[in-house]
Amino acid sequence: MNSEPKNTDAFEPKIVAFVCNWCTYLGADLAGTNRLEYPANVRIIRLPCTGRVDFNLIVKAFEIGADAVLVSGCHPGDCHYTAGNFHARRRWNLFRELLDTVGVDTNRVYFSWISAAEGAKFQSLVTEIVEKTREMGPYEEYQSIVAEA
Amino acid sequence: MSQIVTLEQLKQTLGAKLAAGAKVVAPVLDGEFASFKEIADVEQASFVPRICMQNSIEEFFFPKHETIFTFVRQGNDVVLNDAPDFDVEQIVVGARPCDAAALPVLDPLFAWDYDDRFYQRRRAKSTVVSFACTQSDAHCFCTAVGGSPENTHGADAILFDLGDGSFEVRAITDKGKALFDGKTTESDKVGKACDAPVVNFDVWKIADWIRANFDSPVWEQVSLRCVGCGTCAYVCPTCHCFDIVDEGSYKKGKRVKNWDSCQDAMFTMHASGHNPRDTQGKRQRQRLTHKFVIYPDKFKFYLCTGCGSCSRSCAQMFGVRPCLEALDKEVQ
Amino acid sequence: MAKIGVFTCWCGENIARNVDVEAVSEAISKLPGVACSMDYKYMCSEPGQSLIASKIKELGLTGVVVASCSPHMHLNTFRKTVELAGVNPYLVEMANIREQCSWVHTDKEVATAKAIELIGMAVAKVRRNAALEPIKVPVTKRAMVIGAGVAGIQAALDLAAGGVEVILVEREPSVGGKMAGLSETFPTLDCSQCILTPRMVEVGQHPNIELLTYSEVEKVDGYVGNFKVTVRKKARYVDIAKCTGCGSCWNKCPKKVPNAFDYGLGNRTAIYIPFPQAVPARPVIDADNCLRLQSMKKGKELCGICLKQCGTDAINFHDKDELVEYEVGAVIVATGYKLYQITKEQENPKLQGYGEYGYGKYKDVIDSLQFERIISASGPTGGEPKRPSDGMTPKTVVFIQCTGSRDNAKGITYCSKICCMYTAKHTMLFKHKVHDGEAHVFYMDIRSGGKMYDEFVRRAIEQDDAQYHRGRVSKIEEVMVDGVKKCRCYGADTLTGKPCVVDADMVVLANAMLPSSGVTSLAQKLSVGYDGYGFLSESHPKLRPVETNAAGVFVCGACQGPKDIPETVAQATAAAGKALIMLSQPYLTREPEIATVDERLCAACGACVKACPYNAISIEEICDRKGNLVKMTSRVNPGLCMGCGTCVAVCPSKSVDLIGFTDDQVYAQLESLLD
Amino acid sequence: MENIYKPDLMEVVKVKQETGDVKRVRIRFKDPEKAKQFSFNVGQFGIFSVFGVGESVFNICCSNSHQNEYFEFCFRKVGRVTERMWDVEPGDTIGFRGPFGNSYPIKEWEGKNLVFVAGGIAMPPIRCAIQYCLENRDKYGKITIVYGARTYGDLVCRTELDEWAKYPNVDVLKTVDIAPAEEIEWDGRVDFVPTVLKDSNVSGENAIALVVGPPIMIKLSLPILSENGFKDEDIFTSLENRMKCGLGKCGRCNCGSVYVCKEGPVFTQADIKNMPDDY
Amino acid sequence: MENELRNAIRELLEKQEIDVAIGYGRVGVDGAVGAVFVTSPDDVEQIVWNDECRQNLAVHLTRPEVKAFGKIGIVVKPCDARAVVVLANEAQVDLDLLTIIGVVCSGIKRAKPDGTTADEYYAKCETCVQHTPQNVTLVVGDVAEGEALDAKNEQNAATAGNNAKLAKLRAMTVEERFAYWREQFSRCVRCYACRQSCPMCYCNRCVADKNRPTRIDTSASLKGNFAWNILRAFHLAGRCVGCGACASACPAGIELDLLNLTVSDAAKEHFGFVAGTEFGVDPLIGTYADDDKEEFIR
Repeated sequence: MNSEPKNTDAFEPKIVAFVCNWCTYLGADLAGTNRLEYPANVRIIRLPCTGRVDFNLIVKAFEIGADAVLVSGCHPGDCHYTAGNFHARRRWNLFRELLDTVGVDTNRVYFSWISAAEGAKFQSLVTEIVEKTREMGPYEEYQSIVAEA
Repeated sequence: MSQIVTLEQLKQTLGAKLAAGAKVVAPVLDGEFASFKEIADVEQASFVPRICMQNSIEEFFFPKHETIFTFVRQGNDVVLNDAPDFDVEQIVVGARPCDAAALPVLDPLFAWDYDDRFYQRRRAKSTVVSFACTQSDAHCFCTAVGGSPENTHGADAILFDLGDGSFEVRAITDKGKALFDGKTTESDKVGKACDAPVVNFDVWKIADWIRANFDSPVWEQVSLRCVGCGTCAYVCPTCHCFDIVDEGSYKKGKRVKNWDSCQDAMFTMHASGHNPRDTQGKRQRQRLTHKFVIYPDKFKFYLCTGCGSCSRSCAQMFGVRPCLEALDKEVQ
Repeated sequence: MAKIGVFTCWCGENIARNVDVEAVSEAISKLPGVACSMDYKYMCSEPGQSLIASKIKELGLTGVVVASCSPHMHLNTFRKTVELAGVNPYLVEMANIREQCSWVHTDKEVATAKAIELIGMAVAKVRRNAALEPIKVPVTKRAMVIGAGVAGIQAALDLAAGGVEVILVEREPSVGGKMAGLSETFPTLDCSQCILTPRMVEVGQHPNIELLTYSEVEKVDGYVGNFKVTVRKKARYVDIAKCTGCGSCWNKCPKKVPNAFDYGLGNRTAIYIPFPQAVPARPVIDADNCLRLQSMKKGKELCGICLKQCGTDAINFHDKDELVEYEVGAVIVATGYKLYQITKEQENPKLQGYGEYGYGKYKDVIDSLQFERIISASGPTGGEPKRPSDGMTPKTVVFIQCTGSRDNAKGITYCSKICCMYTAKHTMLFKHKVHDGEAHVFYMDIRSGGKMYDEFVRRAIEQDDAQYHRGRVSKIEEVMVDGVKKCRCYGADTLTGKPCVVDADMVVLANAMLPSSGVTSLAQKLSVGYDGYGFLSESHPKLRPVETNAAGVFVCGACQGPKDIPETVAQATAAAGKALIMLSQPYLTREPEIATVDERLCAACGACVKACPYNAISIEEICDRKGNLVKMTSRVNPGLCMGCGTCVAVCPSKSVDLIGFTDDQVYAQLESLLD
Repeated sequence: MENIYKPDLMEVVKVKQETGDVKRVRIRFKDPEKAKQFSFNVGQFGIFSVFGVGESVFNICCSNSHQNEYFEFCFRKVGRVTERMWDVEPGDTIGFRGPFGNSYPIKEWEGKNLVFVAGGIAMPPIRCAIQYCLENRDKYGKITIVYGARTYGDLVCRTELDEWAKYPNVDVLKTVDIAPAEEIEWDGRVDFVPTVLKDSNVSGENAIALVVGPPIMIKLSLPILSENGFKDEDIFTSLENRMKCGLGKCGRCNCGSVYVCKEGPVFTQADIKNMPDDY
Repeated sequence: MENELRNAIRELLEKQEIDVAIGYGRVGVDGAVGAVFVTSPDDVEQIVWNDECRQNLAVHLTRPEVKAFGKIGIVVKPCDARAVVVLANEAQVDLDLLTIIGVVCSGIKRAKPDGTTADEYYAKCETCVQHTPQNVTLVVGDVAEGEALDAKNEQNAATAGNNAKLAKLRAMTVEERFAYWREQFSRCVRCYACRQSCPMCYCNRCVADKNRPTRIDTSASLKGNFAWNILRAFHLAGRCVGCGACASACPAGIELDLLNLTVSDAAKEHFGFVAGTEFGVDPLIGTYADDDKEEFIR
């Protein structure tokens, strides 16, 4: 393990985003079409729907070294599959409580509704997440349990 | 004439070892739970003979999980790196006699045709100091499997609590002698262990019954209340079944050896879905057979030291002793 | 391990400007399992696609990654490319290095590094991809149309003309819907019934159409191409096969009740046809009001006049509801609308009603559909404009637009779209009949987009002298003026900035349009989405306007949103066309990226069954060869599953996975991000 | 001290898809020194691994005549490891530990008639013995091979069967449970293996039988062999208990007091009768 | 009360309304109380009822060995009764084959590490406000006494037992909480005793035993232990009835009941959902409401 304090200037957060295919993924595409620049720290995993995103994926994201996780889908009522995002929302309520209880900082887990038209929202949210995560620094706590043999 | 070490001297001895870079394992008290842990400071330890421990000393010889090697994939090539050898001195102090007795039981297994260097390195590097028992409880049955409260089997030295802040030291091996060399004073006090626990079943006869009754419905009946939690196997000083799995990603990772339990339904599940041991009765039968038939057949030892940890920690109030007692009724 | 080809696109300068494509290609070539890593100016171009195809053939690639634009742009293109080259189309993954990389990151070093990771993720995923075949579902060449207003009639006739059998379900005793009750239609002022009646007759007679009036959808099972719809045929108490529609029964029936077709303005008998042109022109007994049927409940047999009158023995007081199952391949929903009832008590808690207008309290405050009946030649007044309270011909009529519509505070947020037009029509029809009458219109905006629409409104104002006041009416009070009852409307004219009080003989409210009642429960049966007001949701507002997210279910008319007759008819034809396209296929192909249950391990707890938005999962038995039950399991119906994956997330034992987006694939993507 | 759990690195030389879900892989040691020292006996097994995925136990399915150059194993795609093993291509690196276990006493069989009975995916454990005996054809008497699978597509070593039949005094009796489609040329039987075995009338006189396959096939074949005069000591099989270490340590493969990984996998019917039914 | 229970079971067995009664008996070392399976009316004297009846016997209901008995009578405490309701709602037990014998419970004394009984109730019992079993076939014991205990506990439920521990946990900083659980989970040996003793863990194959992909590292390393324990807590969301069987089975003494309580608490707070209170209730996860909380969603 790296025991020296890391140079926070050089710290580039690793952000994993689980997004739905129909809204947020297209929102991110729109940000591109409109050339809305944002930090390059997000790695998007395209899934059909936020309804697909279970807790184990979030845990796995932290295990592979994510400093923050974003889950984003269609606004309520706009789900391509009618209700996937409502199911997701219910679970997120519980994820958050559980993560908070075990001491996973909920400031490292973001949920959002970003529609296919909200390229600008995608841009600003990603920018904000990266900045905030940069401020918080690398998620050394979780990495320490991953590293421990 | 006996050799005496005071608690302070014991601590100093261990402290010096710690300072010299040795690993020291000793009983640590956390609330009402006592367990063997590696300590960083002698003051963390509790040098009181206890029979109820949350774990056994086994995990300091055969850890609950251990890396065998790591790998890195480079194009079509794979590079393997051996896990580093265990190469520090290890002092395990405060073992119950039934903990220490497990080591000579396990030795032949880990040396059977193939030497398991992970176990053997730790074994070679370790000195085991046990405490003679000062009490026994209803779970204890060391006497049934050839043990006793002052059994020295597997120990390099045994300490008898004299009740006055000092222990009588009986060194068993050279390692034990070396550890206490010059640390003891002579005295006429002689330590005494508690009385041997009473058992009224005969393991020999039960083993014969097991040999002859593989298909008996009794197995299902006696283990009906067992939910297969496997706690018994994890607290057992002799249980040693393990699994080998790969962890990590496609690019790099490691192969590890993990404790496993025959009480887990997955233990013998074939990839095809066929499972020769598909009920709890069959799994308990395997556990008992392994301990009292298979192992003695192969290695001349019972795979059980009668420590009673299994039944003490069983939430369903089962374990080896209750099971043996139930089988004893069948023998009668 | 596997032979994966990676093809990185420059997209001209689009990608190459900010991503060092050659460096990316070089870095990717070192990944385990990558058999070739190429780059090209335009991968989607003909030479680009040929490059992929030639590498597939040359190296026997087992998977392909195209790093270029969004998969929404070109995934299908590249699937076809590899398929033509002999690789299963589902063994392609795309890495989006344009929209989500080169276009949003200008630091070339950073963007290049990100592109490498994105492609690495795609390589990791494609290694876990499976070859998939599209799912083929057989199709029942029969359609059901629910609702027989103008939309349903149009759709049914179009389908029937296309050679498809149609089951047309209508819950009222007659087809015709709202349009059958209208007077004249804008902007041509031609008679509504004159247009519709021939179509109604055609529906009743068409050999391909089975007409089920006085019937409702009870249950929907099955899935696209293979629906099983159970219809409740309500007890009519009249055998329509025997009945000749002679009318002697309803002419002699002693029990009179308000006629719903006239919105309570006229009466009908307990055995009745809703209106003279009804199709089928066969009566129905209103069990709640029939003296005989009511007395039978108490064990007596009163009245029975109709029974005696009937010469064909068609009356059957022992008739019962009947449930009939129909197998259909497609369903068109055309359930239409109702008017927002603005009284204070509202079902929807968000709505507060407009008690201040006295609707329901003052008899001469009526809604627009009631006015249609009053002004209709076949209406309760025979087309003479008479006000409900005392039958007086109103001289001054106030029309209030946007009653309930466009009111964020306490009403409905949307514009009901047709009120501006029909109010203009109303003023004209009124003035044409009462030449010295005054028509006052209170409006917020006039929305008259459409062919000849604005001209129509201008005609009302300029030629027929309708007086338009831009402003709202805050309150209506019934007052006596010179011994005559008046509805005093306290309005404002925001253009002059003055209050505007009109003593009206009658007030007509242009109430907002709402989807007809019961539509949400129907939508639930069909698994169709709907908005907060109950309007059914189309699949895509622009590109899939008549499809819904429930495959095989189409929508048309006002059940999808407020619209006028021309739009309704156009949409109905569109829905019929879409259904015809679907039904003309020998079988349907569906995306194979759907959920799948590991039936060996499923514990059949039912969580997925509850969660599935498409009712695509059911609990089934697994039996051995001898038919003994081995275990229960969930099973996904591939004809219904749309592949959202909600079941995967709710499955407690992870016994469900989503093909194409399996946990294995997602984990591989994530693990590729490990340094 | 050697790390007994650490595999040797092997290079995949050849991969042949045998059926829809069975592949045969030929591998060789990456380290030429190890290749030189390597030897095994027919009937032994190895533990093969895909790094990052895990280990799996398969029989070495070829004779040992090329043991210093290469050897082969067969697997069916059923689990985590085999699914990833399915993707291996020539040139890839996999892991191997072994050889482990006992072997067929094939030298003792010299001069005797041999009957090989196999079903489905159990062909590979027998293939090594068949290959060996055919390579040393003159040392053995009549050889009868009874092999069946559920369908034509499930027959492992399909083309080899015909090659084997060309050897002198070799009968290959192949069968499938379900009749193949008409366009497939099928010159074998449509029947279950025990029926074909019964019809073959093989004699237990100076003969050895080697029976491997699904439990039901074995169960029905044994009485036929007994009736035909095979003694329990002359009927061999290869057990497939779940194993992890292959070294007699991990405690998984016990069948009564027998550690299948060290004392097996080859047992005679006489051995099996003395073992509890725990496999 | 013990006699009342024995008589009830004897009658059920005699009338052949049940083929087996799963109850408590002195089966362990030194008469420790564990499950007994009584199939004959002559053996009902084996059945006991006292404050050492710790196990949640509902765990046995989904075991094939036990299902094979046929018609089952099961003795349940009020918290265990809720577990049976959840099992029924998840279609894991056939209520037609089940006679649920509820006993009024006045609290259960916890076991010490050596298996003997401590002179102290379980923390869950200190906050328990349901001493009378609900949704059972028959109730044995004094309901009035149970209700009196409910009323007594209601007054201090918020500040006693596990709730007090939970409050303490919540008062910590997020880093402290992480450190807290890190220490707890470091003890986990991955024996899965928590799973095996949990009535809700009836999956045919546990996620931890599935390996395509390996969602939870099998090693008893911190990484695997974290994943295992929190994924299991989430697995029980809306399903855990708080019986505490996991915590009592854990050989490492991990406060699993506390962990599960946080999720049940959230379910109650956000969705008004309490597991196992009613037959025929849809699962918490797998359903939703239009107005589920979302102020944390951006």
